[in-house]
Amino acid sequence: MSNPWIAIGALAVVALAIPISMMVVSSLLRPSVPEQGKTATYESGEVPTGSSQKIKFNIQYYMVALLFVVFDIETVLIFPWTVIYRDAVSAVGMTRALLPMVAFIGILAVGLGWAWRNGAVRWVRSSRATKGADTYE
Amino acid sequence: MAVAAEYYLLLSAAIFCIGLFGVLTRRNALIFLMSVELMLNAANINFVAFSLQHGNLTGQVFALFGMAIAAAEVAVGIGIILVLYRNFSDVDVTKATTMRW
Amino acid sequence: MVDPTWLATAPALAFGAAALLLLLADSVDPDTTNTTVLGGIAVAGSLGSLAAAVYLLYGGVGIPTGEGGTGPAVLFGGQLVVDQMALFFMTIVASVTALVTLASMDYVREHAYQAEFYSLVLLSATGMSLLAAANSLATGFVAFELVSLPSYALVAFLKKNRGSVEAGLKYFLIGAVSSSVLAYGISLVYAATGVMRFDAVATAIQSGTVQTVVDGSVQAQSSGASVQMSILGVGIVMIIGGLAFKMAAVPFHFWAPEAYEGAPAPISAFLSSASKAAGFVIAFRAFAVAFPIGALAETGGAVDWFVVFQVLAIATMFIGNFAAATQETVKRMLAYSSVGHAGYVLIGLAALTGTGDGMSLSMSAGMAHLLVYGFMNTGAFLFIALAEYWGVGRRFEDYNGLGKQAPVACAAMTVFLFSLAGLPIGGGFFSKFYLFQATLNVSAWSLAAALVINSALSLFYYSRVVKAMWIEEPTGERTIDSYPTGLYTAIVAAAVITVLLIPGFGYVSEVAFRAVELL
Amino acid sequence: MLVETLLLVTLLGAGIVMLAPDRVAGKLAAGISVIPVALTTYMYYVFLTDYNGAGNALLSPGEVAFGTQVPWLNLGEYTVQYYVGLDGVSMPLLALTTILTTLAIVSAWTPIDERQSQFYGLMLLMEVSLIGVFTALDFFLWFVFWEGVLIPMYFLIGVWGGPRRKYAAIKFFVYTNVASLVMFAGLFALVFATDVTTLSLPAMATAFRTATGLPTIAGYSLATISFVLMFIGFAVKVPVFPLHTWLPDAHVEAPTPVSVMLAGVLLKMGTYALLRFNFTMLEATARQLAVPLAIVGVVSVIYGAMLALAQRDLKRIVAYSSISSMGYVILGLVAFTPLGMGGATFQMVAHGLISGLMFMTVGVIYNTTHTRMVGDMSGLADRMPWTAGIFVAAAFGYMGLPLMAGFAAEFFIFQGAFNAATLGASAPVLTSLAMFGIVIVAGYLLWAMQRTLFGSFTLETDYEVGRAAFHDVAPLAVLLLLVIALGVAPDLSLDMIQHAVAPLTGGGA
Amino acid sequence: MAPVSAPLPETLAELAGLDPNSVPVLVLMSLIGAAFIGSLMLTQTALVIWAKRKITAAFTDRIAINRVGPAGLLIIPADAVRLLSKELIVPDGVDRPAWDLAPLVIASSALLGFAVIPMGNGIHLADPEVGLAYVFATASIASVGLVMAGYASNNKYSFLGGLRAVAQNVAYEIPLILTGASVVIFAGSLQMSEIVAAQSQTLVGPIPSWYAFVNPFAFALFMIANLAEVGRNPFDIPEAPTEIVAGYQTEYSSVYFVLIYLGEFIHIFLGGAIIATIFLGGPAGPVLPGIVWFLIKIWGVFLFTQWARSAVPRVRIDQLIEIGWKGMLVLSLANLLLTAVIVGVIA
Repeated sequence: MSNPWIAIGALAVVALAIPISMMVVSSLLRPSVPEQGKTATYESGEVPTGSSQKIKFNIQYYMVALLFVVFDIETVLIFPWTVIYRDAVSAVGMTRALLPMVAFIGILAVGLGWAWRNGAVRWVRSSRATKGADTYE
Repeated sequence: MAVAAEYYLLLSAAIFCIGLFGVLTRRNALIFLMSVELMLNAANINFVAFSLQHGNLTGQVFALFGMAIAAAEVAVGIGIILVLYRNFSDVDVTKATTMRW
Repeated sequence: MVDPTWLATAPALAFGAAALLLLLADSVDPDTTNTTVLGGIAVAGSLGSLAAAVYLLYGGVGIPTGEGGTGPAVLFGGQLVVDQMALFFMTIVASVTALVTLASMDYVREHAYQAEFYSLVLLSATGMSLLAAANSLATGFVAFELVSLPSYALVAFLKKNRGSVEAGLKYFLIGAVSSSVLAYGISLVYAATGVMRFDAVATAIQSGTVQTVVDGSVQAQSSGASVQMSILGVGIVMIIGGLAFKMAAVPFHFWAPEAYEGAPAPISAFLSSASKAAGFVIAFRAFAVAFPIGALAETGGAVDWFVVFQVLAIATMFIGNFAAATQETVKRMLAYSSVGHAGYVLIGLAALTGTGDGMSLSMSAGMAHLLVYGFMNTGAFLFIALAEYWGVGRRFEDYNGLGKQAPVACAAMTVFLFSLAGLPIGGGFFSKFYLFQATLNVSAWSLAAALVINSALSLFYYSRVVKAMWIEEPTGERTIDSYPTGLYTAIVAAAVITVLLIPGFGYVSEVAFRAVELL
Repeated sequence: MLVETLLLVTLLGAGIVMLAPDRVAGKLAAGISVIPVALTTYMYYVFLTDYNGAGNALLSPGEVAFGTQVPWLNLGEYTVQYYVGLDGVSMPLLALTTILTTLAIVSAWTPIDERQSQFYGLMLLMEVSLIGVFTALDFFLWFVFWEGVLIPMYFLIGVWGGPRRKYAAIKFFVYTNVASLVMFAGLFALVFATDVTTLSLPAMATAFRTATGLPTIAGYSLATISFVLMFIGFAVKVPVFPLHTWLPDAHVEAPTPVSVMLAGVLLKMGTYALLRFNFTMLEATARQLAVPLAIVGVVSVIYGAMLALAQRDLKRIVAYSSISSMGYVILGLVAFTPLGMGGATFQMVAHGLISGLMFMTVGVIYNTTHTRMVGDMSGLADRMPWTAGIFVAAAFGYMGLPLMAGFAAEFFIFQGAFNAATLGASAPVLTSLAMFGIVIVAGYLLWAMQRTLFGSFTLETDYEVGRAAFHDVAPLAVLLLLVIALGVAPDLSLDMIQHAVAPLTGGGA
Repeated sequence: MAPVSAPLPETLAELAGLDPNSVPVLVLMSLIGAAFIGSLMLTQTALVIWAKRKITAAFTDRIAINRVGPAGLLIIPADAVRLLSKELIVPDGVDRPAWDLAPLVIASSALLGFAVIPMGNGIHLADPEVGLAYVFATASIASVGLVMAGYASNNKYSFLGGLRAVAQNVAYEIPLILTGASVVIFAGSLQMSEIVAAQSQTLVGPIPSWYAFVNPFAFALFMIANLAEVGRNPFDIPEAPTEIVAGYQTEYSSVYFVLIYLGEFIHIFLGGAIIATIFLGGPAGPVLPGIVWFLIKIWGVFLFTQWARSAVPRVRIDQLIEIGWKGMLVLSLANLLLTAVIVGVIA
């Protein structure tokens, strides 16, 4: 059969074309009334202070990101196995097809357990947040 | 509609050189890291391309490993860069000169 | 044949199991600092690995069944091969790891992240053991990274210590670059030959046609395409570059002094002994099996790489030793000297004759030197660890008169240093002579001269430490109140083995020789 | 098995002493070091009775006394053995070693007052290596011991030495190590050239002596080049002018017992190695180069004596004069006559005893007066008569008074060298020049003695000078007796020596 | 297995009587098919937005839009015109290229996924062998757009919103993919058509062997993870209106706002489509034509999300992370192994 990626590319073109055309249309329609103060970023009516692009944010976002990188890659390694698993079972028997993956996921689980116990996935809340949160819990 | 292997080779070489250039010129550790990833992925391009060329899966499997290793490398690298930032409050690789370089 | 076959990788498995066990222990009680348990697990794991390696080594794994052995254990369609050479290096790695973990028990006692420390060490050791058995560029690369990644973290382990972090960073940056260079080199070799298993690559080079591996057996590619020698050559050079990093050989040695100086001293010992050995084993195997110099020379086109290695060896020897002679701090001196030793071992690859006895001679000389070096250098660095534990300074003068306060440790250190210098009070003398002989065997006079000159030079800077320890008078007051058991045990053990390697060198050299012959 | 026992016992003793507490270390070491003495005496006796006719260990290895030979290890194509044994040359030197060590240890009780256990431990360790050097018949084994001597010596000088000890120790260490390297290079050039694969001394000897068609480099045969290299290597140990400069420093800085060992035994290692390697393995070359070698020997005789003249320090005097007496040994060796070579070997033993005696005496004097300068003292005789007496005796022994060992040795040497075929016409000249050296030393020693011992008592460094302790004088006495004994009955060792060197000198004593 | 039906471009080529193997023809036909699918999805989405307002109103017992046209249906074009003709306010200090690109990425990434979804009646643009992997990939591009928007618009609320969005997406991506993998174990292929075909038998009696019935546990997991992926209650913290105004889209107005809003709903729709395809047998169903069944299933999933949005309270970020990493991840790993064991036993 023909190469499916042609069609996919076509859809990509369309998927880009639609929003862009909308932008164009809107740029033709919309008025432009430049005015002082309109362009201030929204901070609940206060005068904006500082830039949001330089603020330091919670390190735990990094932790989660690192964890994700690791586990996402593991899924990359799992997928080929899932695809051939059925044939493998019929070819070499269940244990030989399954055990390696069990070991793999087992090691993964050890790592996850370690990260879990060492608080890599525990979201430490600031005291203020905790105070607020207690009322909900 | 197969592309000749030489073009893949050229592509990967180009990417590798870009990465190398970044490694040699950039002083920001994060950009350094990205450049290294670029180099690794250049290798992956070769693997996938030539596994298609040679018609065996070895290369693709290696590409998977390559990705996994690259990810692990990033994880370790980010960690090190974080402690670097804590100690030197900067991610400039040339700033850290407690010892002679 | 070991039954089941995968048991042949027991040395690696022991490491891995111990590492996972440590993680589990840490998961059970995350903020434990119970060094006895954690360190105990680590030491037990390493000793188990050592026992397994030695048992298999003398159980004749890898020796053909015709000669009373049980033949090499081949796993995963030839991706891993456990033979004499692999076991030889597994033995080195295991013994060094045992010493290091034992010594670390005192070094990290106050530390918060002990379990992580030990498991990282053990994981790295796992990688080394696997690397020793890797019979394919793919498994080689993966194991190589498994060695490197934990060691990056280990070097930067002292998070509060700027030196340690900086060392970690530099080690990581250079390591990352060189591993990507290695990966690219591998990709080029694959592009040229279509295979990654060493023997298959060799077949491709000899036959000059692209090969492929069909369930374990090498056969010519159906298309019958021919090997692009130019691509292959570039690939080989890049692989050399990537491996030179782990061997800490010029020109990829820059990280070594930094990393060794900044890292916690047991880790410096670990890296400079075991990690280096790991770097060499893959190089030995790859260049002995995958890129046979004879075939390369015939088919032409590709580099004949042992010239490259000769240049590397000489450059490494001289740069390492001369830099070491100019150092002011002991640790850094040792770091540079270990670069110099990498140069010595490179002779194993530089003094090759195509195949046969010449190859066995030079390579086994390198292997023997690595083993002896494993003990004496580890011991020396562990002594530095002891000094750091005592808060002794880093410069030579700070060691003045140490011999009065800690005679045993200093005696051991003296043994290490003189043995490193090649005086016949330690195995270092024989291994160096063995290398010397290997160079003369191919009448590579330049290598021989470099070896002799550098040995003579090294005696000078090694004896500076000895002089400081025994002869100089103590400057300022230094109080040594505690004598850490673990460190002492490790150091003394290393010293005893170093000395015993004089009478025992015969076994080492014979096993090594046999191992290379069987490749 | 006796040799192994000897080595093991001494090694064990060294370990024990190392661990022993400081105050008992001295006595303990002395006690332990008696065992080797007893063993060697027994071996000596057995040798005299059973093996006296045994030939040279290298040339007729069949008759080696107390031999053991087991394979040790294979370095590539080379097989290294554990191979020890004794012949007429090494037996007396072995005896000398053990005896001198014991006496030196005893004489160390007074001067050594810090880190005793380490000191005596190192002394015994050095004894192990020395025993090994004189018994080993395999090159690697020999080389291990040869280098093994340096390390204890380095520490002994460096730790317990005098004010400039660091300099002296380093100088000694560097000199001797570089020397070994040179020697190593020279020897292995030959080994690779003659592709001998078993590295035992006899095997090498046969290989080198029968080697033909050696490559020539720059017109010189490889044999000559290696000979020169090895000669240089050993000459540093001997020492021979101009490679002697480490010796005076080492002697002056080393504590007395150490300089006893240094002068008494370590210098003999050099001549022993010369005899074994250069003059046995490369006999032909040695014969060709006899005249220049003899000249070197004579020069160091005269030169040593001249330098001795210029000294004020008793120790330096002895040191330099020992340079000159080692010159005699060279002269005797190159003569290649039974008397010459035998005398030379005998001179090793004799000089070992006498110089040890001298150094000990000086040491005793120094311990009480805390000075060694000739000018600083006079008239010691009436304060310490025993010491003085022995000093006089020793000095006479040194200048070769009859009935003393020195006389016998030097007499044989001159007699052997005077009409040595190898030296040809120049033999008489050189010999008489060498004799002239004695006269200088003799005169100078007499003068020095007269200044220090006799006349009215004065002492610059005003210390209370009394009789030396018994355990200081006893070793002196023992040594003196030995010297006299050997002087009266030189055949005690000369006989076996003659038999041992006979194969070199064309048979027949 | 052969695909259930030839892909759309070839069918179109057949209809137009052109050679379906020449590349130019295929390109043309692909464009046509793509345009068709794109417009189909857009209309659906427009309806969905209308429906959303109605449903929410119903849940909160209000009467929603009912003035413009029958049942207020004409509000859709009205809104479109209204929003497109609004002034585009560019706040101070935005990171311009990123700020402009974000809406584009968000809107178009979601559309991309539909390329490989078989919608029955041959409405199936492409059928690559790695369909499932592809669709997961496209579905996760959106989070890039979200973080771009959050970072670029120089507003603390937006920034937090973007970070939360990423944290949430990455936390639930892995359970999502692993659960999908458990389906692959059954189907033994990543090709969408084969996954659909594998569900065509009947399980017991009238119940078809849809994976939702074969492995309801995986289905449940997938639904929950999907909720988080599309950012609907209880996982709508990225734009939690009561906490951080509107999250990453706070500073967007006019057409950009439209695009982001549209993108979200297309994403919801894509999620529904994935679920319908890999768990609900794709277009399979009695009587009605496949495309209708397919849309019905998607709407069903959509209704579920709307119900959740109105009925389930929002979780806090810490709860979100813990549910994701400690609950979902472990469960999905367990589910994977369990599925493997079962398949191994029956195979």
